[in-house]
Amino acid sequence: MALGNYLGAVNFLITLILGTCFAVLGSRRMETVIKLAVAQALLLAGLSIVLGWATGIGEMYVAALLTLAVKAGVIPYILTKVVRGVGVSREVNSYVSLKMSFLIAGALVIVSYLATGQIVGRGSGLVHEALPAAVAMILMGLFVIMTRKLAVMQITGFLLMENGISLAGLGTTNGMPLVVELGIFLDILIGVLIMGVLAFRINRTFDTLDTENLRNLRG
Amino acid sequence: MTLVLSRTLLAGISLALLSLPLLIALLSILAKDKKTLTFINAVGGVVLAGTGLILAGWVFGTGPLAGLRGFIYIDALSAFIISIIAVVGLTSALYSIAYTGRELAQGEISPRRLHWYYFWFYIFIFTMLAVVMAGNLGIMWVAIEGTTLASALLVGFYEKKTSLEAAWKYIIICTVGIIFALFGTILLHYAAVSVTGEGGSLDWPSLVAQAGRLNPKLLKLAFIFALVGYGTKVGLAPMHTWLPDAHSQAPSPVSAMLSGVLLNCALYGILRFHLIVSKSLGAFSFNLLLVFGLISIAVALPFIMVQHDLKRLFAYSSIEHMGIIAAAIGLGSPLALYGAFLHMLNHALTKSFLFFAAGNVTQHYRTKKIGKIKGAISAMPVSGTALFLGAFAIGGAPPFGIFTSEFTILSAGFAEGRYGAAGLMLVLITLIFAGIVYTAAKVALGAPPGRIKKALADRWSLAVFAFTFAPMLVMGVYIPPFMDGILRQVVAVMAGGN
Amino acid sequence: MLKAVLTLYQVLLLMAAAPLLVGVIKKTKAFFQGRRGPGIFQPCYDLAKYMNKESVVSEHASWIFRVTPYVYLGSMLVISFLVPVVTTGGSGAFTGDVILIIYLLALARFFLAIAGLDAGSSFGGMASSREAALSSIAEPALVLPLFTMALAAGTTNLAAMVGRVAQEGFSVLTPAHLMSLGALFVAAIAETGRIPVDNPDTHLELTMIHEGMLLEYSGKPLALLTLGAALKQILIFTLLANVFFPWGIALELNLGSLVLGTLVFLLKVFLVGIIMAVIETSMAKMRLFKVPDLLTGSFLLGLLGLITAFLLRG
Amino acid sequence: MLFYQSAFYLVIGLLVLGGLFSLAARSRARLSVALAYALSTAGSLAGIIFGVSALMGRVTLDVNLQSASIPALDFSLHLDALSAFFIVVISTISLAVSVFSITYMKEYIGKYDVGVVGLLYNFFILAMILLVSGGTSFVFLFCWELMSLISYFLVVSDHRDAKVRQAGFIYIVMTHIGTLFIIAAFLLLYRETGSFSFAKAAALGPTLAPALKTGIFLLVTLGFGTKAGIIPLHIWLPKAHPAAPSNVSALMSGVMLKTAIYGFVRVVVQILGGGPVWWGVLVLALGAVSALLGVMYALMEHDIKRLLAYHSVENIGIILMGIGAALIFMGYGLPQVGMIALAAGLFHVFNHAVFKALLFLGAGAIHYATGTRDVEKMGGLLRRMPWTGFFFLIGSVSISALPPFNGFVSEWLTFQSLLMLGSAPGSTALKIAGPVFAASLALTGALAAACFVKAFGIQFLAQPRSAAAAGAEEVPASMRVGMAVLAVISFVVGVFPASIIRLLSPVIAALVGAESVLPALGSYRWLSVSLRLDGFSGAGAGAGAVGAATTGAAAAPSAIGSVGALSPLLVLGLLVIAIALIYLIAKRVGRGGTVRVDETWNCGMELTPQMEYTATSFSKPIRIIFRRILFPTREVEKEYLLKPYFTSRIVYKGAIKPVFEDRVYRPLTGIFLKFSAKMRFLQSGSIHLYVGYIFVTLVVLLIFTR
Repeated sequence: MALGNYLGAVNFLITLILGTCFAVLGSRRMETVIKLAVAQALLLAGLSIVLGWATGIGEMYVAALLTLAVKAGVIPYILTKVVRGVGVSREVNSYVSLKMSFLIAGALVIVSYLATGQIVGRGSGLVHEALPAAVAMILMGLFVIMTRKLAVMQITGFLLMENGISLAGLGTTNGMPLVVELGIFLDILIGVLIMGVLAFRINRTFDTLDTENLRNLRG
Repeated sequence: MTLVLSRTLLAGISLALLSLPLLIALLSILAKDKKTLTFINAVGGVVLAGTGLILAGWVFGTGPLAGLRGFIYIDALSAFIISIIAVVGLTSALYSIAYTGRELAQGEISPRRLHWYYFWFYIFIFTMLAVVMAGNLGIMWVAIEGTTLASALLVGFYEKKTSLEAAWKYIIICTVGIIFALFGTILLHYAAVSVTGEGGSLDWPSLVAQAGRLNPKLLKLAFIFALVGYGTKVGLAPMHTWLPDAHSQAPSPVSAMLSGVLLNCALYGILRFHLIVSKSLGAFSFNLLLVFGLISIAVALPFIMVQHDLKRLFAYSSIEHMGIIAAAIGLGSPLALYGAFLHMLNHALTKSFLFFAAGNVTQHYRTKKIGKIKGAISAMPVSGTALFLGAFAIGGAPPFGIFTSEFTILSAGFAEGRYGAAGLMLVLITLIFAGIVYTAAKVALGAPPGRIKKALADRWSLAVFAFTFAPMLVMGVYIPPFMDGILRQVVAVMAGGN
Repeated sequence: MLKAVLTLYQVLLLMAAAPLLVGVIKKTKAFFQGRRGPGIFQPCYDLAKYMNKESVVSEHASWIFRVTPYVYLGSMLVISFLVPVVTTGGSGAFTGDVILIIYLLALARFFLAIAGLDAGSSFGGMASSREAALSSIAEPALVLPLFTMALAAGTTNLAAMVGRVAQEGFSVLTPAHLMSLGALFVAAIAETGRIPVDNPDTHLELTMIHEGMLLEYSGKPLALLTLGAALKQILIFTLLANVFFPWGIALELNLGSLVLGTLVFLLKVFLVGIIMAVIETSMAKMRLFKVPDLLTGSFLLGLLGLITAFLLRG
Repeated sequence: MLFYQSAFYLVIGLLVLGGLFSLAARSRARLSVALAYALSTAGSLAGIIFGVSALMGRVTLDVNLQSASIPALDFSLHLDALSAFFIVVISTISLAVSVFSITYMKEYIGKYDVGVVGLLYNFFILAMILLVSGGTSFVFLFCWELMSLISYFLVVSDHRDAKVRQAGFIYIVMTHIGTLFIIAAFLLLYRETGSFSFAKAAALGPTLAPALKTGIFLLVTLGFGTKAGIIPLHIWLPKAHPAAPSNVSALMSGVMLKTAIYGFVRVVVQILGGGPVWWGVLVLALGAVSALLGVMYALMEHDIKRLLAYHSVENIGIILMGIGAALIFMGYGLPQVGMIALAAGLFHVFNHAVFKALLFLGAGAIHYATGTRDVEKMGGLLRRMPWTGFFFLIGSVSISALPPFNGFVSEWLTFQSLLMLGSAPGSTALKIAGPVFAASLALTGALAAACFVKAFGIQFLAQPRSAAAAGAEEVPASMRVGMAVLAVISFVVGVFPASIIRLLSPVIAALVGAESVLPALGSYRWLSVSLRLDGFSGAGAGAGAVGAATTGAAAAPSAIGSVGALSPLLVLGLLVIAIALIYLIAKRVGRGGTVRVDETWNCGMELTPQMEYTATSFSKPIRIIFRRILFPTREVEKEYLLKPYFTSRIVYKGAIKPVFEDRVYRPLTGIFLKFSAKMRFLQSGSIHLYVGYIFVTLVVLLIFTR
């Protein structure tokens, strides 16, 4: 339909979203990371609105609203509370240096494009960029979880992955059915809540949020 | 007319089944004292199990049920797992009374936290029921993720270092895994949308109807993501890493639920994908299931051979048994499928039995360290004996059910001419038996340490032991006709019917 | 009826010849050692002497000690009943099985060995122990040549085996036959307790085997055991002689051949005895743990006999 | 038919009741013991009646019990002649053992939970009876595993002893690994025949592809060999058998091992219908090695029950020699000669069951009286326990294969079978092997006799070596009756071997599928009951082939023309007459005959028990002679008052190296456990690594499935 007219804007938004991912990889301060997460959520919501406008599917606006409320509202709030409550503001350490992180992230993006580029090639009128970008985001999220030691950073990684999924959903099928979408948001909300609770308790018990210490259960 | 009526009634029952656990969870929070709580839990558990079994029985009798605009879909496969949830849920709930009672007495937990225990316990049951009753793969995903969330706090219930660590690993690893499953779901959705041309169809009946026409390449990808995603939750190696931690750190009734029920629910997720994918891809998903099943059994082996923690041992044994079930489904012949589901049932019963017994023993000895538990049979004639017998049962010795189902699976493997896979399975199972028996003998036999007093089992444990042990034993020698019929129906679902 | 009489005759002949054989051997040895030596009837006098003596029984011994002489001598008598001596047509011939005979010998040995332990003396124990060990390893060397002969005859029945060789004439004197004979001969030395395996004439505690087991016996029981041992010796010589050189044995039951059979039998047995005596004089007793080497050698000889028997037959 | 059915159900019913009543009455231990063993006695009696009458009436009994739509869980029973024969074996032994147990188990009241032991005991017998009755391989496996499991529980009855626990563990693991091979074999058969039924398998078995048949053969040889305890798969046996209470050891050694023989015969002889000649050679060689090494190890043991356990290894070897010879003849296409060898093997199954159970009961009685199993601490028991001693002597004589007891008869048949190899067609090497194997059997027999001279002599004769032995008293009546039953059977079968041969005749005919030659083998001719092998024309007669046995031709008891004949009754008669004559004559002749009881002569010193020859010193010559096989080790510790002449104390420790454990099992388990421990790095505790696993799995899958 009229999607073609908005493709420029869509691609631009997707690029920005990917950019926020790189920014997350690059930042060491938790506050910045949370701000970047909010930014990413805003961009995602924007993308929903643009796509909704372009395709005329009303549910997209609901999705945008939910994104705003949950990912740009409640979750950053929870994260901030955790970070303040626990009293960490800087990432302890990463297994991988900053330069290396960027290098790997770049490689992940390339791999994603190579791997999934042709799948959405069949011209179903959807966004070509979305799937590779989504996969790249998922992988970067995974990368964050794998390399960052701070428990809160792992929650952020999880958020990155989740945003990637949302992007994939938006890009391929204009989002999941609404009920499913609602459920997913509920899950993420509760998930982050519980992770937050656990993070609190971990900090209380271990006196740190460094997951390096969580290595007592072996064998 | 009667059919319509019964359909309506059935939909009502299924709604009741979904809302009951929520209600009990709520009541648990509201309950004033321990006595009321016990009462709510016991009565609620029985009613819940009864409702579940009635619903399942109805579905077995009249065929699959789709309702609530496609949000609920229950066929024989779902009904089968509903029955397992009902039975093990009930035994775990009843066992919890005894178990938490002692925890309370030993001062391990505060009375207030007991309410939360039951709250999350029933929410956990609710999410698992939702998994198998969902008629929409998206909803199913939501429900499976829900099971993680509901049980994460149960795993970390003790707020000790180790349990928090386990809970954290559990929630992170499972969530990460399950996000892949969501991606797989989206890909499947995409494939379906590409065919129907319109958005919004993850409903089971329509997916099955179109299964043959979906883009195979997408399906392949979707299945891989679903397998890795849900496979994490099933405990298929090498995504199983959370499992020994979580199972060993959770309170024993919860361990029983995790091992006996939750893993099956997650496997159910894979099976739904498998059913669709196998229609257009043929052997692809079968082979993957077989390979992952065998890897899981193999990975469990060394950890079972050299293990220091009693509950971790049983957790690894769960990995092994989920591997066996997955491999059996991967074998794919009706006989293998029959064996797989028989095994699912047997494993649920036996493993929960074991965790109950192990729960009593570890509680009494106040340690899970295998080296520190000795002479359990002498110290605890009932629980110790149960642990000992249960270990043999889980190892696959007759006259217990696991022997029969494993033998059936193996015979199916040989009948298909897959000597390599079946032979490997046979060898691994045998070696694992040695590992389990070694530990069981170490723990159960000998003279108990001096500090351990002799203890008799409480009546809740006794009841639960008897209730679980009887079918374990019966299924080893005799499959009642109704059970045979049920299993055949489930096999029919898996073999491509619906 | 005739068969029964014949069998009885054979048994009596063996019993009469047994002490004489011992006497002959001793006499021969004395001759070669340059002594006069006792007369060949000395063993008979000894037996008579024992019969007239009081017997002393250990306070620790049980009924085993008392029963053993009867079982020992009884077993030997049963074997005498089964073995073809002057004729192959005795009553016991039909069940005169090589394996049975070997195991009857074992029965006798079993009882003698436990009787050796009964009194609790360490001499008896030591002798039992050595007897058990040496006779065990002598067993394969003993049976293999016999089995070789049995295979050639197609039966383990002694009378039939003897009959076959007797009928075939001297053509059976093949290398296989002789090697088997050699093997059985060595085994017979061990079985009868002669030098170089055992020394029948000594009560020196370090060397005795058979005598050690008899050490606690006196009086009548000793007479029975001594007679039994003599009988055993002649039985084994009979086996050796009749299985490998049966010529002259009575195949038909008429007086002439029976008389001839008797004479030839005595000749053969005493000849074997004399050969034994010659060997005894010319050798020293071996160290106990050298004996197994000797017996292994004898077994290997028997094996060689077996192999050549098959190779020659094709 | 109704009779047979009801008899069979009676057996099952009585044993089930025995077990359940025993458990129900566990709080009243004496009642529990009485119920358990009285009912098992009754059940065993019914078992004997059923088995013998089924064999005599040539009845096969089918019970159809298929319960589910899966092919497993088919509990159908099919009792043919082979089953009936083994039921006779099992019931005979369990009858005697149960009678024995009625008082024997009272010793354990308070020590063990006798109610549970009674339950396990009855179900153990039940499992064995059902095992040999099974018509499908599933029933077989089910009962097989159950039997192993129950016997494991019985073995660890005394689980407070760490050694017992270890023995039990090795037992259950070895037997389970053995079962693995059996399962594989049965599943291969299942694939070919589409059914677990033995009958269907037997119909198809001989036509299977040779490679497959060989595979199945090797699998069952390994599997059943483990249970039977052939060397080198025997290591569990000398550990597990002594650990159990003696009545259970008697059952395990006497009967349970035989179920492995049953399975082997069922699969290899009946279902596969034999195979190439080398199968038989393999079995024969395994048997010979087990027999020889088994008896040598037995000689080195001073724990009476371990000693007996090693003798089980030996006797299983002898049984396998018979069966191996049978397989060779079947491979040559001479089933009727094979029958004789098979009869030898199965006959020895019965005989070994009888005398080994007898000996284990004897060991139990000694333990009951003295509280020890250490041979070195006994002595002089014959005066204190005359009956037990007498029965033990009979057992010793039987197991040493001495006439006129049962062990001799079956070994005689085995000898004959092996010698017949020498005239069979085929390679010269094999012909030579026949008599050589026979010679090795002779060596085995001689060593066994040596071993029992030691076992009987050191335990029962001379002076007691410990206070416990000095204070021993004869055991109660029921225990004596239990032993007496077996002793009598041992004697009667030894004198009337045809009785068992008659029972075996239909078994073997059904197995080999040819007309039975056995009635001619065991006949009631000419006063005596004799064993005859007729019409076997040896190589010397020129034909070079083993002719089919002609049943009618040998009317006269003539020696010529038969392979061999044995009349144990005649031998016994002669022996009795000879001994009577000697007694009478010796009494009359000579002036001597007065008996004076006095000290044993000991060079003028007082004789103390310490001076007696010990079991260790008794077996020393053999230990030295076979040092290249046994690897003896010795350790001498001396304490000196004044070096080097005056020692105050010498401790001598002699042992033999457990070669198979040291060289095979320990390294293997060591490597396995080390590997397992190494693998534990996978679960290192790092959540980052764990997430990495998921990532890698995903990537690998994506790459591999493109």
